[in-house]
Amino acid sequence: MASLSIDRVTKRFGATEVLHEVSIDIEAGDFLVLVGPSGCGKSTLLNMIAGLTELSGGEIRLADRRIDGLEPKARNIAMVFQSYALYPAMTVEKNIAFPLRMAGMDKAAQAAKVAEVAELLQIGHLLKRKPAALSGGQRQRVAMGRALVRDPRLFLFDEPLSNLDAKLRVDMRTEIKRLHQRLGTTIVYVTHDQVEAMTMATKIAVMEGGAVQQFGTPAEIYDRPANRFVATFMGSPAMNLVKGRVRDGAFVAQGAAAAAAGELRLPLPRGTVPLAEGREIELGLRPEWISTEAGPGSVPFAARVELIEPTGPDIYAMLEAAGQSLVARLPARAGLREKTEAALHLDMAQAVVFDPETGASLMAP
Amino acid sequence: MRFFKARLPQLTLLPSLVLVAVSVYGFIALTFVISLTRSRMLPRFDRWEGFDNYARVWSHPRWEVAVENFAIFGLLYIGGTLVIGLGLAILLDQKIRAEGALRTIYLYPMALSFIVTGVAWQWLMSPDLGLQHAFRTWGWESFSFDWITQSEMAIYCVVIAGAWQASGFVMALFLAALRGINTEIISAARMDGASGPAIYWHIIIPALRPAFLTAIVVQGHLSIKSYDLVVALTRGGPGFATELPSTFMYEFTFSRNEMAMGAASAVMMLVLLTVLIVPYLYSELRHGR
Amino acid sequence: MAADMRRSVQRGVVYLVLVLAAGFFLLPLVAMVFTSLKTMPEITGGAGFETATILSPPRLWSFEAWGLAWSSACIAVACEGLRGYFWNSILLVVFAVSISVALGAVNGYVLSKWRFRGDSIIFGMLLFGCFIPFQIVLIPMARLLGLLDLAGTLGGLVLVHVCYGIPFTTLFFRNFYVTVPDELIAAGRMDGAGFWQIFTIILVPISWPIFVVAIIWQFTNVWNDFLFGASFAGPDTRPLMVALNNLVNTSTGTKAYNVDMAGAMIAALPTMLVYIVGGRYFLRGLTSGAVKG
Amino acid sequence: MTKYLTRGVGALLSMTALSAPALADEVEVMHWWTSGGEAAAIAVLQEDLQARGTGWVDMAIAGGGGDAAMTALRARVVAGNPPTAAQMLGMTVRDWADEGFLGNLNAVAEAEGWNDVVPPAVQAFGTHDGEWVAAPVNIHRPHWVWANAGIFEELGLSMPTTWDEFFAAADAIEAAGHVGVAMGGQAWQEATIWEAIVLSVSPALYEAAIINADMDALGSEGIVESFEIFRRVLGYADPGYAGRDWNLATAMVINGEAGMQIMGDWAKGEVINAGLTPGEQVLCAVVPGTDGAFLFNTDFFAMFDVGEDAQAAQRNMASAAMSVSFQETFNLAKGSIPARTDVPSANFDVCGQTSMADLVEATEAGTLFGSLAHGHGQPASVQAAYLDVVTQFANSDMTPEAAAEALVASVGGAL
Repeated sequence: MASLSIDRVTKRFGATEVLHEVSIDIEAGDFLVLVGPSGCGKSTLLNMIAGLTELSGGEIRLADRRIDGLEPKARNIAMVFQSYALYPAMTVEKNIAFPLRMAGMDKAAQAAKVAEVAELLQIGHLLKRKPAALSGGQRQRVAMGRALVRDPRLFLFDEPLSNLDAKLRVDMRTEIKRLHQRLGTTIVYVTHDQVEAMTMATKIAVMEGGAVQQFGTPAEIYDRPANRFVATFMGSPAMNLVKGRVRDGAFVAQGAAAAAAGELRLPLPRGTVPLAEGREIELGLRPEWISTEAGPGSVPFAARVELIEPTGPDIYAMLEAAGQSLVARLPARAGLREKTEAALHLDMAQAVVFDPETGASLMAP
Repeated sequence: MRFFKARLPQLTLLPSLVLVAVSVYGFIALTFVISLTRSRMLPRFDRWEGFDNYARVWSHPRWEVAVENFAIFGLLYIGGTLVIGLGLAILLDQKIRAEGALRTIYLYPMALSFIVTGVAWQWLMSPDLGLQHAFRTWGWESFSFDWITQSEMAIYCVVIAGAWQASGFVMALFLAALRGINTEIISAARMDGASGPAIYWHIIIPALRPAFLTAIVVQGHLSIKSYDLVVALTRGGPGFATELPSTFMYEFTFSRNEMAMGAASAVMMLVLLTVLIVPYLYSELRHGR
Repeated sequence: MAADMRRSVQRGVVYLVLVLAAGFFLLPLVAMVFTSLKTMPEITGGAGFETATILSPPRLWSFEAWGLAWSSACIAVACEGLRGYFWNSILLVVFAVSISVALGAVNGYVLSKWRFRGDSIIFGMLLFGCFIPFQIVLIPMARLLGLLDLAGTLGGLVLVHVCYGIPFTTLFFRNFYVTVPDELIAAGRMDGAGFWQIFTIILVPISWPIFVVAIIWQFTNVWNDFLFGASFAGPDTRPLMVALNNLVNTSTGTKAYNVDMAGAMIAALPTMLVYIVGGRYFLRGLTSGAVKG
Repeated sequence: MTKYLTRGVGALLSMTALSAPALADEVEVMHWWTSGGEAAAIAVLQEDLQARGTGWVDMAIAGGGGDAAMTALRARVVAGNPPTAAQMLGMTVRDWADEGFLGNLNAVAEAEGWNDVVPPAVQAFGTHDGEWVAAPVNIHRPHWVWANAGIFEELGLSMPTTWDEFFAAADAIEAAGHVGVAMGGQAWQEATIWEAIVLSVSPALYEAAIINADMDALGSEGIVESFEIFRRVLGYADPGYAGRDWNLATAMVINGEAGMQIMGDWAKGEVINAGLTPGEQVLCAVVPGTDGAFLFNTDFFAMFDVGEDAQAAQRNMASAAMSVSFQETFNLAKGSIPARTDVPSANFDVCGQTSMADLVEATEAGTLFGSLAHGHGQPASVQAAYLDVVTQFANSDMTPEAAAEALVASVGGAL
């Protein structure tokens, strides 16, 4: 296994720049997830690591050796594709053995390796079938088998679960994570699903507009988002954003119909950079920080419950407080009812503040 | 070495490119040059006439007939094959028993050259050997089919034989396209209360647009190139009533020793082709993006 | 009940139209087969055959014409029928079809899977070659073959057919490969396969529908060609269509129409067979990308 | 790179695929005699040559009355790979000689005395600048009337010698329920009839209007008259004649469907093929008013300028083609008469014997002319200009006056 270093990598197609000086470093054994909305450049970056797309600038190093410029096959990297890209004319066995065959390994050794991988992924009974005769989950396994079989220094996954149904997706997620733990491989994994990112990654790079918005551990990304984009992209339901001003050292949000709705006044969270009086700011509040019970450091507020979406263990409550719409994630047993007023508490210890113009975090590092 | 390795894909195109560059573009250029000379039996590049040959072609009565015929033939041939082909495709798409056999029957003329079927067609069309004779012998005394002997009607015989040969191919195109239509759209239309014909008219036929385009271009270029058809059927006759640009070109180049005029008419055919083809090429190329 | 009636009437009309159309399409074939099985007096309506028509079945069945056309009809100085020319055509078709299809497949592969700057212009230029009228290339091509020292050889004739076949085969394969996911090629590259290995090991085995289309198309065109065969073949390499033409065409000689028709049928059998056997795959190939739609 | 590649592949193919260039003791002959009597006739020459130790490589290409062969010939010559010899009509021989592609046969011609036995009008096509370049093998006469003897006997008709008699006979035949004149509907067939009519108007008119393309003659009363007669002849054809092959028209005469046909002497082949004898069951006579005159078309073997090593075989072939015995056998099979005037006429049928006698007569009288319809009147481009008008006239209701005018315009434009 090897460390991966992406250093100021840039990609241009003609006049349009799709990646701008992207830099990411991970250690051997890391599980890096590149996450972001479609078109953010994450797949391009993956293809550049794979060697399928050429760099316009920058360097990529694998175990401290430069690999950009090398042919894909010279990089010793394996990849699992979104559509699995199994060779339709070959049996599962031949599919898995293909990289070994290309490397010129002798038949007996190939067979041994294939058997080993088939055992690991429990696909031994499928070896004689053609891909067309496999289910989605089985194809997924075969694709992983083909990647695993040659012990590469780095694994790339390109949205591998997006073609599976919901249940299978969760199962495979766990399985990939288990595999990672067991084999200790270095993985770069692309997805647009922030849940996948959070559950699997040891490192996450949130990308948008061809640049890395934030790079860090899942906890860092979730708890200390570097900007409004990361804050809202990660987490479901998305983080509430409330616009307001600094007044008398506190945050004050004015409702649309100010007189009728009154105002929402909250203390500024701890760790906020010093802010001038009257400055416009945006307060970020995750739905799960709203609670029906008071806690240490929580602030009470009144809101009207407009709509409730039950999800089983939790409910998502659409609230209106002082003319502001907020979403709260509450336990189902909280006992809220639609179209009623409720007294709620807000855990301000974790709240974050953004600059409404640039979206950058206004928290002290 | 590295250079060649990196350019390997492009390099593999090279043989084809060289062949086509010479055998298509080189020869077109040469034809254009010949059209500016006074070449008679063989190409000659010692006397230049500018565009005189084009003027001579346009003032020739045979060319006039050829252009007029081309308008009739082109329209009816393209229209006819589209209507017949689409009609057969729609009917065959009604879960027909023996579809395979019928399809093969409609398609087989594509396999035959007019060198093979020419004589049979001449006879079928001929009033005293063919259909007219047959039907009259069998007792339908008033049956009449003698277009091939009439200067004004003979071109329609060429259309009939042309449609016979190419309709099956158009049918195959449309059938392939019909089978490719998403059945959910049709179900949706049915839910919305559309009747059979209305579904075809409003939903299915518009969805065949790409197939129409392909069919029109293929048939269009065949209509410009069709030479065997006329030669096999009428040899341009009666008189030169069924002359087409392609027969004009061949006749002047090879039979009449007016190679420069033949080349001039060829260049004009190519211009016509280009007008038809380039929009198609454009759409083909966008398709791949 | 009424609805059922209407439905079965509708079905009846559909079948009637289809069968009538089939009749029209079969007319020339019927005329040819019947004529080839008749004797000359019956064909020309000689004494005793006044009521014979082109579409009436032979009264005196005679397979003699077929035998003559195959092995003993005189074509100029040789009275060996079409038999000898069959082999020439087969040889020509094997070389011309395999080379043009192979080149077209590679071109299609490169133009769809190894995109580069200007590739669509190159594709467009290749495509335009589909539309060139063959009559205008006759003289320049003759000169070119002379310069290449290929005049009158099978090689020369193959070259000509390859030149004008490439545009079609490239079109077929390119449009087919566009529908094959790019990831398959990426996977091959990741797994260590090179340019040719990806093509031969991964793509070719899944390309048979389009190979069928391209081969049928090229086979028919090359087999049926007369113009190039007459102009560029040598005395020993002349294809079947030239011989058939010589059999049926005469300026001031007499004609044996039954032999002509039998010869025409013999010459047409291979292509008809290809269509009958391959027709279904032809349709499938068309659906799978040969023609967009 | 590609060139070497194609060359390599080509060389490989030509090795595996058995294409041998003509050997020194072989002649490669391009012609369009592929079937029936023609093929039998050419086989005679092949056998004759084989007896002389010269092999025969056959390059027959039929179609369009030699058009297809001439197209292929052009491809061969342009490729720098001409055949040893090619069948050609007179004007085509002249064209190729003008282009400088033909070889010199004077050695053979002088040794065998061709100048003394070939009629000068035929010589004019076989020689170029006083040198023999092509060997003439036959003389066809295109202006014959063929008639069904049974019908003529039944109606008490005799072969017409004037147009009035011709039309009277045609009327009688039509009255008896037959087609008056069987016609084929191709430009050359129509021109075959029209040129015979011009000749019947007067040989001098034919010479002026067709051989010399004299504008005054082309617009003259005589040409108008020829179109008038032509129009009347066309009136006796059945309506379905357009596009019909000449041999089907001949078959109509043989079967008694039609009374007469105007066609060249190759029609005899059909007669013989039907098991009949020309001059007996199918009568022959020259077109009314053309006795004493003679239109001809001759098939030549033009000899290409080939290398030294192939010349011996080439000379062998020229000599064989011009031998008395070959010319007799060949022309008996073909229906024409020999190009040599010293071949005995005894074995020829009545029609052939008439032709042979008329040929000598017409040569002396200066009324032996090349046939326009068959490539001996004008070069291809001008010939086509005549045929355009004739066929247009035949297939429309153009007046004779308008036709004469159109002829002046069309021929004037092509000259």
